[in-house]
Amino acid sequence: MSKVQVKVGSLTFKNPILLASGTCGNGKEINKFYNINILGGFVTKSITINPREGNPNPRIWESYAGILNSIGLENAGLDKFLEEEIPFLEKLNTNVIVSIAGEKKEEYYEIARVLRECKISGIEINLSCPNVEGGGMLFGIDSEMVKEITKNVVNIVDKPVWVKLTPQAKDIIGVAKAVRSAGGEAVVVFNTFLGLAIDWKKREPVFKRIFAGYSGPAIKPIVLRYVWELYEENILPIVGCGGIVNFTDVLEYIFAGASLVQIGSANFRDPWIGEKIVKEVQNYFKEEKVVDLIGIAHKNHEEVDK
Amino acid sequence: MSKVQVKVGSLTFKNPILLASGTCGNGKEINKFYNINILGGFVTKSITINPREGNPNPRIWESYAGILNSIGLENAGLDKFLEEEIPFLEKLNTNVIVSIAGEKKEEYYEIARVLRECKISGIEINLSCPNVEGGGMLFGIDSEMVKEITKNVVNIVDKPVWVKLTPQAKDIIGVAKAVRSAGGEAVVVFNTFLGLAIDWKKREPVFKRIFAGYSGPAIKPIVLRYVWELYEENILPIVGCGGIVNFTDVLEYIFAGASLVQIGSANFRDPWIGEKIVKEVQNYFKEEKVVDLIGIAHKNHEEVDK
Amino acid sequence: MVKDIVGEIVFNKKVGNNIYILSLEAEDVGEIYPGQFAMLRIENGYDPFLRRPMSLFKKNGNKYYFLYQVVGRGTEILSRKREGEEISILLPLGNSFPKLKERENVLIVGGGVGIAPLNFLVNFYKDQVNFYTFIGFSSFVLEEVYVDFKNYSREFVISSEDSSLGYKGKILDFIPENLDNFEKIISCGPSKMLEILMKKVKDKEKVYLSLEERMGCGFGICLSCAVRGKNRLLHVCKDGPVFCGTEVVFNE
Amino acid sequence: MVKDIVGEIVFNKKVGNNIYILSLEAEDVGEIYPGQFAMLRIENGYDPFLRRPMSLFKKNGNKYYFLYQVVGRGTEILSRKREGEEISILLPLGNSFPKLKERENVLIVGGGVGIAPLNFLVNFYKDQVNFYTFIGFSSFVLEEVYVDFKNYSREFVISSEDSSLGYKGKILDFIPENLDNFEKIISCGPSKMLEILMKKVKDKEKVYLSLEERMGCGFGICLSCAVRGKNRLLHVCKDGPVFCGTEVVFNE
Ligand SMILES: Cc1cc2nc3c(=O)[nH]c(=O)nc-3n(C[C@H](O)[C@H](O)[C@H](O)COP(=O)(O)OP(=O)(O)OC[C@H]3O[C@@H](n4cnc5c(N)ncnc54)[C@H](O)[C@@H]3O)c2cc1C
Ligand SMILES: Cc1cc2nc3c(=O)[nH]c(=O)nc-3n(C[C@H](O)[C@H](O)[C@H](O)COP(=O)(O)OP(=O)(O)OC[C@H]3O[C@@H](n4cnc5c(N)ncnc54)[C@H](O)[C@@H]3O)c2cc1C
Ligand SMILES: Cc1cc2nc3c(=O)[nH]c(=O)nc-3n(C[C@H](O)[C@H](O)[C@H](O)COP(=O)(O)O)c2cc1C
Ligand SMILES: Cc1cc2nc3c(=O)[nH]c(=O)nc-3n(C[C@H](O)[C@H](O)[C@H](O)COP(=O)(O)O)c2cc1C
Ligand code: FES
Ligand code: FES
Repeated sequence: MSKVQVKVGSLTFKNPILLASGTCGNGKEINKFYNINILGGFVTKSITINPREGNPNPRIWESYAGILNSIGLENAGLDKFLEEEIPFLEKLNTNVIVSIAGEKKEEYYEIARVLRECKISGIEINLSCPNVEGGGMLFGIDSEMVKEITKNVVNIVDKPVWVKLTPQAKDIIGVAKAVRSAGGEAVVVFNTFLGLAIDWKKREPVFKRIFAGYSGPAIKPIVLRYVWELYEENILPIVGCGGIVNFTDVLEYIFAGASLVQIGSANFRDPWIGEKIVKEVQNYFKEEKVVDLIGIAHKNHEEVDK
Repeated sequence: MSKVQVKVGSLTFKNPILLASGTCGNGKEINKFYNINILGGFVTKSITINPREGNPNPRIWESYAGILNSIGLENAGLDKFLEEEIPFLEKLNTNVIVSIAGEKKEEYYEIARVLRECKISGIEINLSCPNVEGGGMLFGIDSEMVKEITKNVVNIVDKPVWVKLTPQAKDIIGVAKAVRSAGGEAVVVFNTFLGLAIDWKKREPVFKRIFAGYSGPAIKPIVLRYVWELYEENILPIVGCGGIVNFTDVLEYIFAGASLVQIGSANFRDPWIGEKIVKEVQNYFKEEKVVDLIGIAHKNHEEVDK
Repeated sequence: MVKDIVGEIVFNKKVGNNIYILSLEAEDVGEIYPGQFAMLRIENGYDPFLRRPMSLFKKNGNKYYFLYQVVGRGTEILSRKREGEEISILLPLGNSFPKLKERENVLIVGGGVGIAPLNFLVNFYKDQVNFYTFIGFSSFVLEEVYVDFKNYSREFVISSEDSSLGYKGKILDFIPENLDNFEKIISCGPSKMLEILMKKVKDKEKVYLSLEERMGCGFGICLSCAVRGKNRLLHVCKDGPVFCGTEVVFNE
Repeated sequence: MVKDIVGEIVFNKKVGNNIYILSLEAEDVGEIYPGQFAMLRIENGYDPFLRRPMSLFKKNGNKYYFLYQVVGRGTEILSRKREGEEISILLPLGNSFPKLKERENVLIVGGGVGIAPLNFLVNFYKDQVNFYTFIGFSSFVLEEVYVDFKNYSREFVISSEDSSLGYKGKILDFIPENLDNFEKIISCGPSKMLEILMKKVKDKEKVYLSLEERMGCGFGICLSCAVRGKNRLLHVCKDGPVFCGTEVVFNE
């Protein structure tokens, strides 16, 4: 077995490096820069039943070592996805996780029903969307809601299901447990943080929807903290995501307890980052196995304490 | 009245710029760089009843555009504070807010009793400390606890009391309401975020206590978001604190709803930053008054929506 | 093919109020078409995090030139870079202006640093096409900013708002009344300028505009550069930055 | 008085494996005492955020020199800075080595870039004090790194771990057996080296060590540079960086 291979639930990854939803298009775009089959896998841009135009401009704004985005789930909708993306995706030789999103519970299920027929590795449920039937609260905030949606998608889709957590949830551990009890195979930690920027020249919020998703290197220490906590609870395999910009960030995530990682905003700055980091992973893990070092910092820390 | 003057509760500030607790010593250190009486005020390093040596090294670690610290409330204790710092502080011509901390509720009250006699402007209660009687939970997480401590300190001290919130609290709005009902005059938003860094060479957490306080420019968009939310709830005046590194950050805070701001980590990078920003504030507010622009972005945004 | 090359600064020269020409020496990536742009990585640290989109102003073999204006943090930091420093350049990105025909009469309308891609265009077709160039600035710029237009245009008009250069006023005040004689009209500059220009042209099909929108990536993965088009959502970085007059709408 | 001055890079030259000399031209802040340090701001952006502590290696009027090793992100970025670039320098910070007496016999023990403050010391007292200098490196460095020691010391011994320079081995293997003849022993370098050196000296009072600890500010407000001293907690930036042998403890 390869030193860098990792199994998470029923899926095997040739290495722990994935690209995050919404930051790598649907694979084709990054495939122009390098052969994406080198990756452990990647997650497609979240799809919704109906096409969505997304939010008005501006959609992106820079903060210090971080970015705020308000793309608003722009996507061509499920039908176009099946027509234009699936044929390419089905031919790939890496794990393709399809991210699904909705404004109503039922939308998740509808997409799941259709994806059942596709040759894809698994589903990632994006729950950082406002629930229009629930007063606009994010689905991912409420453990019961997370459990319900996850369970139904798991039952429908007949493929591994991951749930991407939102840091807005007040009880992250509780949400992760809900995912486990509903049959999810992993938790992805995290989607973007809710943030705000004020345009001081215009004296109004930068974004029309006021708040936007905060991502990039700036959020790393906070996400890493939750990865540590979740690992201690030993609930489900953890897919770490947040602020990874280089190989040592990946090591921090793995040592803190992530089985896999996803690279997000860093793709914007360097489209080859996935390939570069995969090579560094292969280089670093010549003697040791990735799987033996997942969470190693917990062990090392205890030993120090004794 | 000066254009930049701001009243918060019973205190008047000559301008909205303060320095944050733990990032400006006890005034003397920064006073070597400029006359600190130019500031709206500053908050002393949190003091505890007994002297504290603080945490083992390393105590500071850099992340991307942010820092993690684990100082562990090193301070010389209340007696030394009275002896060595108070005489200097009492002679200042700006608002001196004394930050108090403890491991037990009673410690806050003890300090408050003593500070009652001192000529200081007010008290800032630092509730980001583990409650040793309450299983190590931060005091500031639990609204009831916040209410109890605040109320008692308010009753004892006979001076304005501010409460510095911790972003670890799950119900920030609830905590702020608790402060109001207990008689606090303002909420300071925020203390540091809980973060983690892994030393990838040693494969263990950087800090002996694993988690550390995350601050600096990286956290700004998240803090700003809470300032916005708290302003909408109209609970108490807001003192914004988190990631301010230049004058436009101050504008963002004021327009989002902060009446005053505190500059923290930026003092480490530039000891003159307080003075520089005060001058920029004086320059910018030549026609308009600060007080008229607090929260202006809320109004401007509504107007856009209509 | 898009490449990420390391450019060493040859010079980074102030050529006007807040306006600079940046010259970088780097691997020659071969032909770049007029209108294409690059994404420059301003810092080695992660703040600022994103690259900045910049049109090619000129290219000579392994020498790349950009004309930029300091408007915010990124360009401010860029303006302090010195000879010898390295900047990573992702290029070429985006589509390009339409192929111009031999002896075609082309009206060029440029505002401020928006002249950058137009300068590249004029250099690319010099002597083959009849350019009629009208460019305006808010204030004085050195001659090297517009010398190529001057050399390679049949007609060359320059204006500035403070009359420090050429005619006093906005450039649209000086473009020909009758636009029927031009086979193509190519423009880049402030959005307001483009909008007014469009109103003056009956036959939108012969107009080509290079648009700007905030960009996260520059190559189609972040979807931050969306603008409303006539029939569909356009993404400036991959559907553009050059759009035909029939595609664009101005009403935001 | 501590000042924040802007230094323009005169050169930033590689002088060894991962070792550089940085020369900056800036306002002359006047006398700086040997052992004092500066906090350098590496980037204009906010990443990295903190300044980096660096001892003065040498100063000539308005020319400031630093000797540094690339160990992490900050120094790596610094090593890519070029002539003409500007760096903000906060200085002078910290205390200094004790005043040396005319014709005193002083043993200097330096390891790696730890020689920086020692070089300043030797330059400061050149010809007035009898220096016996023993410095070691892990591998080759150019002569300009140690030429001042060579010129101004009664005895000068250099070693390297890979024998590319002087004797082969750690410098502590070559210092005199009998340390009684020295009125002072002054050292800076890796903590392990200092610890072993201290064990060799009976009379701790004549030893002065320059210590390093991670620093947030460099002037006493962040409390991150605490180290345990014999009787109390020491803060390297304001109580040090120079400590008398009687004050320090090694046991972490
Ligand atoms: C295809 C294209 C070509 C361009 N060519 C040039 C050129 O040749 N010369 C020139 O001076 N400018 C050009 N621009 C505009 C230039 O990219 C912005 O002025 C620059 O990014 C501003 O960066 P900043 O950090 O100084 O400003 P800030 O406002 O601090 O930037 C914050 C963020 O917003 C983005 N941003 C801000 N303004 C713009 C804008 N107008 N367009 C796109 N992104 C923006 C930045 O890239 C950054 O991500 C071009 C833009 C595009 C889209
Ligand atoms: C008083 C003093 C004088 C010094 N003089 C010199 C000198 O002349 N030449 C030289 O090469 N080095 C010197 N050092 C060490 C130098 O400051 C560090 O090597 C440097 O800060 C590392 O920065 P980095 O970003 O490359 O490393 P990183 O490890 O990425 O730095 C991360 C953080 O840790 C801090 N840090 C890391 N290592 C050290 C260290 N050993 N000491 C203090 N802070 C550290 C950095 O300042 C930064 O804040 C001195 C340190 C002190 C305290
Ligand atoms: C522009 C942009 C678009 C995104 N779109 C999606 C999306 O469609 N679905 C999703 O689950 N996450 C989306 N994300 C979140 C990322 O997948 C990732 O969780 C987040 O950016 C944190 O990782 P990072 O710090 O590495 O960027 C998006 C992020 C960005 C910056
Ligand atoms: C080194 C350090 C020490 C701090 N010590 C204290 C403290 O003693 N009491 C307190 O209430 N906050 C303390 N803080 C938190 C700051 O006052 C401030 O709330 C926080 O750093 C966020 O602001 P910033 O991003 O501007 O730094 C400390 C922060 C740092 C970085
Ligand atoms: S800039 Fe990212 S899609 Fe256009
Ligand atoms: S470095 Fe901040 S107190 Fe010493």
